Amino acid sequence: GTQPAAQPTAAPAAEPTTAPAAPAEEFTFGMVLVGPINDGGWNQAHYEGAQYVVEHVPGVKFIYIDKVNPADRPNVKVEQAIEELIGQGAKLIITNSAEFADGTNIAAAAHPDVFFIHASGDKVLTGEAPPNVRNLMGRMEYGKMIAGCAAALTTEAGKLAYLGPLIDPETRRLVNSTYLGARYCWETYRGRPASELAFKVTWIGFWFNIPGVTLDPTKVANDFINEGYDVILSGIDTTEGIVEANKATQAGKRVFAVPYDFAGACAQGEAVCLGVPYFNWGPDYKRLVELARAGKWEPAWEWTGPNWSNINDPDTSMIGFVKGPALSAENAAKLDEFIAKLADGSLNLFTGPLFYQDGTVFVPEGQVADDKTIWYTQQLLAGIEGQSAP
Amino acid sequence: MRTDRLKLAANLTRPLLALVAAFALTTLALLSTGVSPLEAYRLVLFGAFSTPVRLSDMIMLAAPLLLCAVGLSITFAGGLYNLGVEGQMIAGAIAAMVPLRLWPDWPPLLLWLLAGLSGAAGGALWALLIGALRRYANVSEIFAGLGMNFLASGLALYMVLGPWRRQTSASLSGTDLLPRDLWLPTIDRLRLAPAAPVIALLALAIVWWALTKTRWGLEVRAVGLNPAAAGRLGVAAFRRMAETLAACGALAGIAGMLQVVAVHHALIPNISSGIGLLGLLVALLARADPRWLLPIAVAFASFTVGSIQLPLTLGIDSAIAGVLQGALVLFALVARARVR
Amino acid sequence: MDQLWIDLAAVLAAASPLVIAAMGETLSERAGVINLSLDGTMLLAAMTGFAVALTTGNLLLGFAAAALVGAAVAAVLGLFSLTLGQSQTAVGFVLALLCTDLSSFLGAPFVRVPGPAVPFTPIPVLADVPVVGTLFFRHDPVIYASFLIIPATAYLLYGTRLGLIVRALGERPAAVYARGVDVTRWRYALLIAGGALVGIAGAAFSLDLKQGWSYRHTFGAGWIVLAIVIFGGWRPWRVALGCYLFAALEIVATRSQSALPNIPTQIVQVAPFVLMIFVLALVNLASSPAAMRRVATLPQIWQRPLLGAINRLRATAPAALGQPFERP
Amino acid sequence: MHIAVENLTKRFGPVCANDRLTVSFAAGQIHGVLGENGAGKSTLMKLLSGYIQPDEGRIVFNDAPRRLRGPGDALAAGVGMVQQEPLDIPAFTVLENLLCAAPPGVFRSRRAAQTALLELAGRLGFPVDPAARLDQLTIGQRQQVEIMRLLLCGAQVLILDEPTTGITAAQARALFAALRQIAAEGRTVLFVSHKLEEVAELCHTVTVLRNGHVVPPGQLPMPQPQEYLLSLMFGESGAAPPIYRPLPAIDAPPVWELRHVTARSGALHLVDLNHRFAAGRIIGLAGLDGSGQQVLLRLLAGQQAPDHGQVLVNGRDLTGAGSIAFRQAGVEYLPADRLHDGMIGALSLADHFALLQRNGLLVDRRRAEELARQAIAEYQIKATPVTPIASLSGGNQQRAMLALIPSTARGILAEQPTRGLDVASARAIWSRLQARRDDGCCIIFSSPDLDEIMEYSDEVIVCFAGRIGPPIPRALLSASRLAELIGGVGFDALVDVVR
Ligand SMILES: Nc1ncnc2c1ncn2[C@@H]1O[C@H](COP(=O)(O)OP(=O)(O)OP(=O)(O)O)[C@@H](O)[C@H]1O
Ligand SMILES: Nc1ncnc2c1ncn2[C@@H]1O[C@H](COP(=O)(O)OP(=O)(O)OP(=O)(O)O)[C@@H](O)[C@H]1O
Ligand SMILES: [Mg+2]
Ligand SMILES: [Mg+2]
Repeated sequence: GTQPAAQPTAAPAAEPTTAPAAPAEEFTFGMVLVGPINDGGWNQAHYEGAQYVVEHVPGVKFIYIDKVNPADRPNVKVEQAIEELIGQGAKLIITNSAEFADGTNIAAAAHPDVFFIHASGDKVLTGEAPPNVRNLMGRMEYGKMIAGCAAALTTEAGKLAYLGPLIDPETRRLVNSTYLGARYCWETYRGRPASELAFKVTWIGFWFNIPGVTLDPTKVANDFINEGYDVILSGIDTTEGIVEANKATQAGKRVFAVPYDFAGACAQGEAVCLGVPYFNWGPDYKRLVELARAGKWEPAWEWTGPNWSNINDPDTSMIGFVKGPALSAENAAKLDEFIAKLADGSLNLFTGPLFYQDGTVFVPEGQVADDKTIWYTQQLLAGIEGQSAP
Repeated sequence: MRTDRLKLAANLTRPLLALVAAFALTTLALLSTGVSPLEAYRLVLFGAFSTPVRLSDMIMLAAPLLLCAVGLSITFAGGLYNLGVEGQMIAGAIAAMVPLRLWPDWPPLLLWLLAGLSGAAGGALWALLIGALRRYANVSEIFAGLGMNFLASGLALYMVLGPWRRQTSASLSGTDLLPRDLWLPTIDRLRLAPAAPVIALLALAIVWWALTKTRWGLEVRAVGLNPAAAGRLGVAAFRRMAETLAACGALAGIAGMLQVVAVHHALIPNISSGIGLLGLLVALLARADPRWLLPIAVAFASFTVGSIQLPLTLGIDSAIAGVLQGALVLFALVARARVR
Repeated sequence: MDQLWIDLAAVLAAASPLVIAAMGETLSERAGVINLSLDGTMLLAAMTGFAVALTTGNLLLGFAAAALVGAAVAAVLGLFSLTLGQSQTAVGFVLALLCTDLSSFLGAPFVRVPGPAVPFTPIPVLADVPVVGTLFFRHDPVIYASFLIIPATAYLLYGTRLGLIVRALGERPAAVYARGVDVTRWRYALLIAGGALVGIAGAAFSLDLKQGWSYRHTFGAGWIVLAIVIFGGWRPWRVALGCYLFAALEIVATRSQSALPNIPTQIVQVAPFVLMIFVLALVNLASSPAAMRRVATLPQIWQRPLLGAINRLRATAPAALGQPFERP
Repeated sequence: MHIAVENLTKRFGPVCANDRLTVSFAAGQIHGVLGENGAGKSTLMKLLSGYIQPDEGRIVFNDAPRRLRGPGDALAAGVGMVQQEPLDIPAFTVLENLLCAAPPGVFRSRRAAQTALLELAGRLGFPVDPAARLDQLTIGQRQQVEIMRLLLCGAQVLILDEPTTGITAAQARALFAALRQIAAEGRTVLFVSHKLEEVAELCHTVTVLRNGHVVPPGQLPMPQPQEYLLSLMFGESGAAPPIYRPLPAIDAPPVWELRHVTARSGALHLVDLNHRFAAGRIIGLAGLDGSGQQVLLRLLAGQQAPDHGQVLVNGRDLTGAGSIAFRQAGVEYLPADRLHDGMIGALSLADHFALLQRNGLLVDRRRAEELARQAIAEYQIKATPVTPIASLSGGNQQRAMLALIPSTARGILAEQPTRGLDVASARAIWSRLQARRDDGCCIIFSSPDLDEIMEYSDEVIVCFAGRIGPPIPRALLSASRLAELIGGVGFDALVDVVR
């Protein structure tokens, strides 16, 4: 029955760790990942975040179970995986998928002495989570705006395609952010009207390909290319978008890609990569591990943004954007200008009037959307082609 | 005397050789990953018995597995390869959801009963469609079954993403959880719903009795061995074939119902989780002999549950359990070839 | 119009592994052996092909390894069914599951690792011919191979003496035995050759069409190929047509999301398989004796074209398909 | 080519099919091989042509001993065999069938093969269309194709196993002419039959087999007195001519009645059948293979519904009711292939009786075993109640099938009831069937063996090319007349007379 913090808790400056005198006992934290740790995307970013903690906090041990999803482990449920980790001595559990909300809460209720971080969830905000659960998410909206801008700066056909995962408020707000960034840069830097920018989303149905259950992202990406889209922005955990763009480019077409989630994702196709918006979970995980170890845990719903003074600082910034080799120097300069505008607050793309696909108002004229409105985005914005509601 | 002993020896050595061959293949696969096979086997073979929770997980897997294998032993007796058992499980799960979602306020006991009935009906209907395709359109039950599996998973996807989707999102992780009081009563902290194994054992007993003692069972076996001759002797061959399919479908449907009310507490796209196909392996290995179904189903379920710890402790993939299961059945087939 | 050609070219490319596998399966079924292990074989071969190509850096070695895996699985099927007399269905099914799990287990280190891929190789001059160039000459070697293998299989079956033996093996092995041919040995040969093609098809997924390796990478392709071979009536060109139809349906499924805003389109992807079975059932229904009798009651002018159409559609299985052969 | 066997022995389990045979066949002649069912004729021929391998003894071609590992070896050495049902590939055309696995170097091209085929066909007087599919041809035509294939592949010795069962009289005449031609060209022909007239007409020598032995040892030159050959084949008793026993007329209502029935099966059309089949009769269906007997039996068993018209059983209209309804109405169908269609090989006789139980949820095992024991005693079946049917011998299987006929049966349809049985078994079966007839059953049977039809039928129905003749009382029929009718000679007149 703890009241959740309605306002996002700002990440406090890293507490000075006064070199703890060899901790009495090793602190084990565990992670349940929805996909494989080497997916070059969302899950790898979490895994690297955990590795960051191991490197920077002495005396901690990290254990994990990955691929916890109905395709890879048909008979394993989240609770079961959490049980295993606790059985191995984990005192803090991180679960990394919105899908894990129910399971995390069930396990947390059964183990009140263990701390839980449910990444990307909002059950603390809605008040449904037990008190030993915290939610953590990054403000990827900014990363997506930058990604959209890079795409709009580069596209020759004026056709951007978004490889969408499943449809929920989070993914809708990320698609919308991408579109807002793309539209702004299309109009501002390319000097073309928004009506000439095509922006299409195809949802595969899950965070990554589950054979037979989701659409196959390889086929969807291929289809984008065949339909003439020349930038593929990825919203899924894995790298099919950039792989296919790279393949098409080798086959004589010019297709660019913006992967997602993981700083190293451009490696799958340097030649076509415009850049990647990524999560840097390490600093936040480090902070929370230390908090848990010190026993100073309290429920919170956190939504951490980039460190605007240097969005790519590995020790402070939750959200970053690495420019890719395929982004021209000229466009890179324009992109830096765009980022600077976001950083100094002179540009807020969630400023009204903004309309949903069906014409209803998302943000009224003259207003700026608050966090809760953004978090619970109802539909895709007008101007985007694709399914809005599931 | 001597020949008897020789025969006995032969009858024992062949299954033993099959066992050795299956473990040899699995060990080879394990060695290629560089882990200690002994450690891996310790986990796979006995991991499911190491804690009460794992034991209960094993039982909750063995129950639907046994139901499917029991159902398949009927269709095997009837001479059919019912590869459609996965789809029948899914159809049963979907059908079981219907009363649970329509009247969540009714007394749970009544709802479970309804869910069981409608699950069984759903599975049976799905299986009968295979019979119809085989009889009227001359599509072999193997491909008809596969087609119906695809169709059933499409239907489950549709329900999860469409009419029964979660309030705010359309995620393939499944529908909203059922209200707590509709979960089949579960032993605290163990995830064990005792009703599930009881239902499975009951089904085993009934089917064993029906196949070996009743006239219906004899007729089914006759149809399975030689449909033309059975028909000549006055057995309604097609009818029996349809009945075996329906019976198998109904049992698979109940297995699907258990997955919903006792395991996942929701409809998920992959609700059958490959249990039906594993059930086929169990039935093949047991040679559809009801006496062997229980031990083999328990063994296979414990391999699967035990193998979950492999990635945790040894960092290798848990699919080795499937390799072991498949290899056992494969080599058992050969051992039989020699005995004949 | 250009969009149409681009889409058709995409269909031709997307179907290439299916075509290769389907020709392999056609060969072994024509010789009377059903290789039901296809789905597992393709997965294991896809994994092996990718792993070998990745570790050696040599694509050809990858394909060779995949072919070897396909041939080996087929040989095991042959050993258990042709030599030891077990049911082809049972052994094939168990092998399908076994190979699937084996591919997941052994392939774990290679999941989503970036690796080598078959390079795009447009054919000079021909690639620039309008339409035809787009359709047929702007692909990679695997896809060219899939084009060539169809006439090659058709020629083998219908244009050569070897083809006569292959077809006879599936129709009446006793007659082949009577002509002094070792039925079992030849069935082995065709089963293994077909298996090797299936293996290559697996590698065509992991090294070309769906580069890389992941859990159940080729989802269901093997089962689909088995259905397509029946759908195609064991005739190479028709089987190939089935593969292309299937690939086209898949593209429709992907595209339909924008067109059908209120339907979860993930379900559309199960449609091609279901449709295949449905069409097969319809064809069989149309050529059933009851339907034929119905046709016979129609006026003459209707009868002839109807019977012609039905005969063209009818898929007659090789008479001895799946049946064991025992020397007298 | 001159071929011989020395001390040739072949055993099938306990049966010694060929027992130390020694015999030789000279080139340029037609050699007859005679013997009753199961005498070992086919076994000897299969040994000679490499289909099976001997347990002992040796085969000598032109004075050189040969080991034949398969039919390929035999053909390479110049020996080819035409099986009773030609071992060809029905889905192939004549030409494809010819080219399939032909020995290397025999045909240089398709065209060469076609030319050679047409040339040979002309020489032998066989009409042939190289592009015709074999499954569209009659058995006789397929046999001709098979003979030509073997000759073109280099056969110097041609073995024919009962070639005249299942072909028309005209085809038989053409065949004989061709065989004479083949022998005249210096080749050896082995002609297996149990029809004395054919051997007398065609052969230069005869070899008689009995119980796996040559009796008397060695070949006999033809001609030989018919009675002598019969006594060699059957022993002393076998030659006794059957005695025809007139039947009292029974005034019972018909078991079956066909009214304006039209049916088709493949290329065969049965048009406007109007028949009544009386109780207390044994009716033989005579006709060449594929003349419509089987369609008629299927119609009467309810396995095939007529396209038009009605089928009545015991006065009840059962048109289209399905075989189970027919069975409940008292119609019993005994298929020729007992293990394939008749009984369930893996189940025992007791299981079969249990299957026949119609009431109760549970199997009454004690009662079933009791019935099985009774049947075993009464029908002299060599088995126990729990022996699997598959391990019984053919004659015992047939007796078991008869024993399973419920006493309520009113009509029995038997397809080749004594197929593959020896004389003693056949007699036993027939005495059972006659007992059933005397109890008031109507028994309709088909058989390729005209002697059997002549011996046991009360009435004979001749089928010719899909036309079903009227029942002819046995007393009005002679063997030669029946043979003519089957070949179509006088068939029209017969039908018209009855109309
Ligand atoms: N493959 C076999 N397996 C077991 N027994 C066999 C086999 N082939 C033949 N026999 C037995 O060998 C004996 C001789 O059979 P064979 O076929 O040579 O007789 P046949 O003279 O050709 O008779 P028919 O006139 O009926 O054709 C018979 O008792 C038969 O049952
Ligand atoms: N199901 C079928 N499909 C195609 N053709 C058929 C079918 N059944 C029979 N035929 C053809 O019809 C003709 C008559 O066959 P059927 O076997 O009924 O005659 P039959 O006189 O009873 O033969 P038998 O002497 O063997 O008893 C044959 O030429 C056969 O090839
Ligand atoms: Mg014979
Ligand atoms: Mg016939």
